[in-house]
Amino acid sequence: MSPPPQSPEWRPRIVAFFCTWCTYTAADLAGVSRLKYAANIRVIRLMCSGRVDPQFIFAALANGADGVLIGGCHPGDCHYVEGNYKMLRRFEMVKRLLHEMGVEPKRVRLEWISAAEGEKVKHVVNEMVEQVRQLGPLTLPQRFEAWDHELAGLEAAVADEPVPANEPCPALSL
Amino acid sequence: MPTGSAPDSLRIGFYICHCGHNIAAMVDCPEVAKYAERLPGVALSRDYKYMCSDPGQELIQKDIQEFKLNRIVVASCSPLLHERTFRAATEAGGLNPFFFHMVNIREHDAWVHTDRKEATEKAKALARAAIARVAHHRALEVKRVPINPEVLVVGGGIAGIHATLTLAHAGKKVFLVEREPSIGGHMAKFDKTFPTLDCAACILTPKMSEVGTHPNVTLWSYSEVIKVDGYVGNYTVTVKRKARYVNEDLCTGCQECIANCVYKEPKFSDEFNEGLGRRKPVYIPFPQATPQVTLIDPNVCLNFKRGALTDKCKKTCVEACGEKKAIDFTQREETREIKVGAIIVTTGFQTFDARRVPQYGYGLFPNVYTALEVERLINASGPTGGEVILRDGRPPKAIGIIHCVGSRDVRTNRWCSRVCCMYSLKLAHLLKEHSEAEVYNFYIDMRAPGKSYEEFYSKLLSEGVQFIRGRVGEVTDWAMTPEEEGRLVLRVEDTLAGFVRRIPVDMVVLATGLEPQADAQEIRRLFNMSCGSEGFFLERHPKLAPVNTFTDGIFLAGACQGPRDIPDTVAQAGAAAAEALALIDKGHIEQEPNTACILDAECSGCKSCIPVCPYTAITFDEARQKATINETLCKGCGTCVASCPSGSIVQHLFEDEEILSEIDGVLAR
Amino acid sequence: MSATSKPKVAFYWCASCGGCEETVVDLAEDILGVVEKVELVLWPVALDFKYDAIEAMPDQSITATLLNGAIRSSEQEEMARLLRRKSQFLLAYGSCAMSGGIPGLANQFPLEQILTFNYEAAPTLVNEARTRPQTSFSEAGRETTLPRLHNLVRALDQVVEVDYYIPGCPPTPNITRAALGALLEGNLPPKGSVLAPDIALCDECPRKRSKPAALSFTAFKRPHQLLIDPSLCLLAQGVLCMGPATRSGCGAQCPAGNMPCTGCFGPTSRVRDQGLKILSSVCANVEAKEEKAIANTLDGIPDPVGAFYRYGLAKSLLRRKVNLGANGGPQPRIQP
Amino acid sequence: MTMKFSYFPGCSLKGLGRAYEESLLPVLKHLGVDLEELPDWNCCGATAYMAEDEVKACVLAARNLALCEGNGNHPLLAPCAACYLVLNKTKHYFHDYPAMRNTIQRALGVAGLRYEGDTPVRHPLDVLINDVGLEAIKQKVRRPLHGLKIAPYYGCQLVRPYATFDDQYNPTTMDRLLEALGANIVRYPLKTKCCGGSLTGTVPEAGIRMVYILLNEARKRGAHCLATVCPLCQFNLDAYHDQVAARYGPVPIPTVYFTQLMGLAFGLPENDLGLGRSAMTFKWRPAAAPV
Repeated sequence: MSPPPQSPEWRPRIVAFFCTWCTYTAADLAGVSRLKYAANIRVIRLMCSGRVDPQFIFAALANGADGVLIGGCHPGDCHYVEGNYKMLRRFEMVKRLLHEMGVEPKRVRLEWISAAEGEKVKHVVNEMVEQVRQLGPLTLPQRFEAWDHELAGLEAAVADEPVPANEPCPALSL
Repeated sequence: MPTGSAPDSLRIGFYICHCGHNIAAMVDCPEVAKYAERLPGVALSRDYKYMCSDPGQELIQKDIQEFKLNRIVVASCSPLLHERTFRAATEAGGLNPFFFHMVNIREHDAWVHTDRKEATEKAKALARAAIARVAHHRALEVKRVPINPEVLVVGGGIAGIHATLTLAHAGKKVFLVEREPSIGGHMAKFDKTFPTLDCAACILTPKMSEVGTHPNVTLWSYSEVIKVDGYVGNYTVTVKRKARYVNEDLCTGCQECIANCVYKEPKFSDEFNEGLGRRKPVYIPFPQATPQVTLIDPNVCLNFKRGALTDKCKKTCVEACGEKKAIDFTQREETREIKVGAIIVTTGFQTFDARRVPQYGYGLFPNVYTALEVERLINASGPTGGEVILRDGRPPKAIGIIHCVGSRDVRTNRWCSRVCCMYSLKLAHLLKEHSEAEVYNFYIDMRAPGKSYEEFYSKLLSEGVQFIRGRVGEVTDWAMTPEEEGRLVLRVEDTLAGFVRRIPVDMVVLATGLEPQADAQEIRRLFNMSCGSEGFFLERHPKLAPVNTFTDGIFLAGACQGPRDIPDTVAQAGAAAAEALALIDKGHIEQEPNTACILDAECSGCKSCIPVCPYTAITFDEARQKATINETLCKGCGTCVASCPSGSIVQHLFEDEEILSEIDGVLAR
Repeated sequence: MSATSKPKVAFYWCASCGGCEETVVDLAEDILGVVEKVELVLWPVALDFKYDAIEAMPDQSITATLLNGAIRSSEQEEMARLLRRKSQFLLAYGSCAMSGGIPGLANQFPLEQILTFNYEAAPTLVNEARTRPQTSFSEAGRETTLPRLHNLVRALDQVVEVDYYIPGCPPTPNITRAALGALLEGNLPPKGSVLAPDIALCDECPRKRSKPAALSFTAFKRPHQLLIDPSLCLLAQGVLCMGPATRSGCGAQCPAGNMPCTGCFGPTSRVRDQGLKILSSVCANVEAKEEKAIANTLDGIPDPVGAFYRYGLAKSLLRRKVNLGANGGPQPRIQP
Repeated sequence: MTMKFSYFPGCSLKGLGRAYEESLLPVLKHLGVDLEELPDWNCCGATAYMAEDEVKACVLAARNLALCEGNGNHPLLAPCAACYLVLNKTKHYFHDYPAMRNTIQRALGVAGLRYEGDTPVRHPLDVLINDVGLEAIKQKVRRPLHGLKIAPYYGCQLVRPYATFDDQYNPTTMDRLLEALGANIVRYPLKTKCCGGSLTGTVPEAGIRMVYILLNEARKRGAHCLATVCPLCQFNLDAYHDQVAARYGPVPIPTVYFTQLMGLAFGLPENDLGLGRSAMTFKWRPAAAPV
């Protein structure tokens, strides 16, 4: 049994998508500088924040992430000119859709972190972990399971007493 | 279509690196290895002290052969550091190098966390993700693109000059673009150089002339880069050439125009002499200027009253120029486009604005000078002909040099500017040489860590220069004793003597620090570079790639990357030139095969991807009604892949399934 | 050929509007050919069959069942499970069975809210006693039961394994015909396939050539907010058209009829979540760069769930409004 | 724009520095700045408290801040430089040090109070320059201070250690304000030097010497008066002329509050500005007739 939500032992799980040029490099810098931040984050490296498909965000949440952090270059600094703007526009709608779907938009965050801002990686990760901790666990996989409990009874009932397939089935091809 | 396909039976080799204690101290490597062993597809799992070492790499090669591995995952440092190393090892083992994936458990884990249990759990999650991901990897081929062998150097200070000449000597065509009318940069303004005290002009001038005359060099002074397109090996650069109203090809540098200007006396503030001297509207910045071409300042030239051409002036300069017809008042700013394979950025620094430290009274008291002003003051060709005199003509009886102005200070710039201690010693020596004055140095710490620097400091100590260890609190004209009346008083805590002193002087020299150019941010954007938090350009790696930037084919040298002295700058410029040579001499570049490609049969021709591409790499084939990607133009950002509404574009190395399995992997329990 | 040697085929409907049943009739005279080749063992909308008769059949004795409609009640679930057991092939027929369809949009609301509205609060209602259907009723020792509603609307494959999918709301006659043909000829793609082309709708859209190559959005409009140009690409007119993210096969009937595609054929095989894909594409091409201006443009899509998940909410990555509890009420604290 | 502040007079403005309050209130009212005296305010925690026990001093200050938040949460206006510093320092400590924050909250909790830490603490000089603006002030000038040479004296506490609205070493807000009134500013390098503070009472030789240095430098530079923002500075520079004269010879130069000069320039009734309270009377008057 995992620790209860909002207990100090509960650790939110955050999936991050960092662009390789700015935010991923900044996270490397945070490492080289030995800055310390919360261990709740799992970074997936992409070439550009423009590569972040909204499916990735939702898939992360559906697979058990409590939050998703996206890091890209500052506006005007994108290595690919404007990939970060593409993401910014998607992100606005992603937040709206999440809200409609009952997920607190604060569980997702888009941050511009340049290669030099190792400190900002630390700050943003810590702040986000704290924010998600306040929101509590999202636990979508468990929720999916709980929703499907209502199917368990009938499944068992219908599975009772199978009628043996004693009659041969006609060939499909006529 | 992606080439190759996943083999039927996965045999993944997983390696976790201790990196000495770097990783092992915070991550239980054997436990992670044991955990990974049980994950689906893993045929072999090992932990090892140093995976990047030769034995580590050989281990991978040997295991591929012996255990018939067909995928490799290494958990160690950042892929930005060693991905190439391990891809090469994978290839040496007989596999396609892209059947490899790297897990960053050092920079992103061991070094940033404090709880060993949590860090180990994180390493497991990241390993699990990589193992899930690598199963989807495909064999890919590295693409080769030819390189344009010409190089652009931006900024004509000593760094740019040295890089230009190194490349020109190697037989490469070089464009050198300089914003000022002459190359030479800050070094041209210095009188002597520390610690050898050789004359700056004497060592710089020959190099400047060589730039001006070298057949392989195209020198564009008074010009600025305004646009950079393309990518490594194939940059297209737009340069703005400002109007100097003197035709560079026709001017012989005779300077008759200056002598015959309607202004008989120089009247206008002289930029080269830090405003201490005067020049005419038509001028040459300094005697050794390169190119030896005059220019006209339209803001003060009578012919350009209020910015527009008039007939107010007798145009004696045109008359004096005569048959050469070099003066051209109708000259306009123009833009030129050049194509180069590599770019070296050597845009230098600016000195700290001493007005930002009001307690030192620069701009308030006429006898407070910046170090650069004093360089001109003691220079034989400077405004006073090398005589050290105050603005009112008096010789100073005492001079105070304040170190660390705008350096090592939380209120201004935190960094050490590296050169100020040494140039302050040099100025102390020269000021003593050029005057009768008592010279005081006020320093926080004396930093002399270069070749012969400490010796120079010892020499100064024996020359009778006064050294007071303490940060000066203020420079004031508040006199407490008759001796102080009419002088500048430096209030300072002498931290060696342990009390506060008031030292009256006649001249104060502020050893202003070095900081990024005011337009460093614009330059950064132009060349797609990054800046460190202090604003200097960021090198790709502080130790292993100190002259590279994060953009391939763009190199750095000199003080634009951080404060440094002339020897270091020249060494770095040579290194940058060598890196550029290494790049262009290869003749081609190998491109990371992370480009996007359209699944032709599946593309519905909806055109959604076309506007998202920043490089116009995607075009629409009207005949076939499908989109196509020009692979050489694609830079591999993957924005179109995320945007394709029917999932009909894939990005090599970053396929949807690869990323989704990574997501599943980090989250699986 | 004796009747018994013909392949047995069943049609069944669950939570659906009946439109899918109509498509069988839309096959027109072709239906005669089908009827001739198969033995219909179940088709409640047209013929009288008994549950007991199906239950008594040996397992896997029905060659193919075409089931339309989503699964919303215990009865539907039971029939789905029964038919799965009795059938060699189970086909999800139409958007509702494939991905929840329009009924799936109910996954935005708690069950209780839906019942309250339908039996008590709807303005067209007269029900002073606030009577609600009882799931069981006993009188004189006899008990009558009604099916229980599930808290979630589910696609068929979220309840039982599905062999093939025939998309559409409803599936068009040509799609149905092709699917039946493939079934009868045994010419079937890999299990789990959608029996429609795996390319997006633009491929067959008559407006395709009119779409400009560089299109960016400054505003979104709903069809009633403008006079739609009958020949220009709908997206180029600012109308949200799901065509680029939707499977083709319908002949682009909606765009041809001057209405945008709303996505009933579902995504291509390469996409997990159709709504998020059109979101990604359309939003990336919004012209604005400032957050405020971006928000203003996106205000033109006031109901993102309805727009992006018109037919696919139940099969989307999140399946339903996730903060509703397992029992349909507000989300209780879930212990992880 | 309505500018409303909670006014924190502190002990000085009700006692020795009464002239400051007497001039401040009509001047701000004249400029449309609305003040409401903080009900039930207490000692700011300055001077001996701060030196003896920082925690208790901060708790004292925090009570005022908490009261301010509870009373409409208008920005708190603290004219006395010492109050201004202590209230700001408490706010900084509250944000920077969790232990201090806990102590403060616990102590306030006993009194049924709570401090959120967001009330801005402002000085009148800051408000006049940044909220009211020099243009608005110039428009109110009826009797410009032409011909008056002033040494602007800021003292130590206004800009140090927290340079909240002006430069730490070379503050200029009062210079600009007084210039807007038509006065001439003499360059006064001692503008942030110590006035002698409590030393005038404890180590008179040192304290009086400091007072002398300040007065003498102002006189040497041709100033007719010193202008100050702090009641303690005003007191030190005004009250010890006899002792200065006894030790160093007379330096007859008056010290006034900048608000008194503003009142004069605005043409407010002279009797309402507390001008008669100082030991060394400020006799200079603008040429233009009173309104």
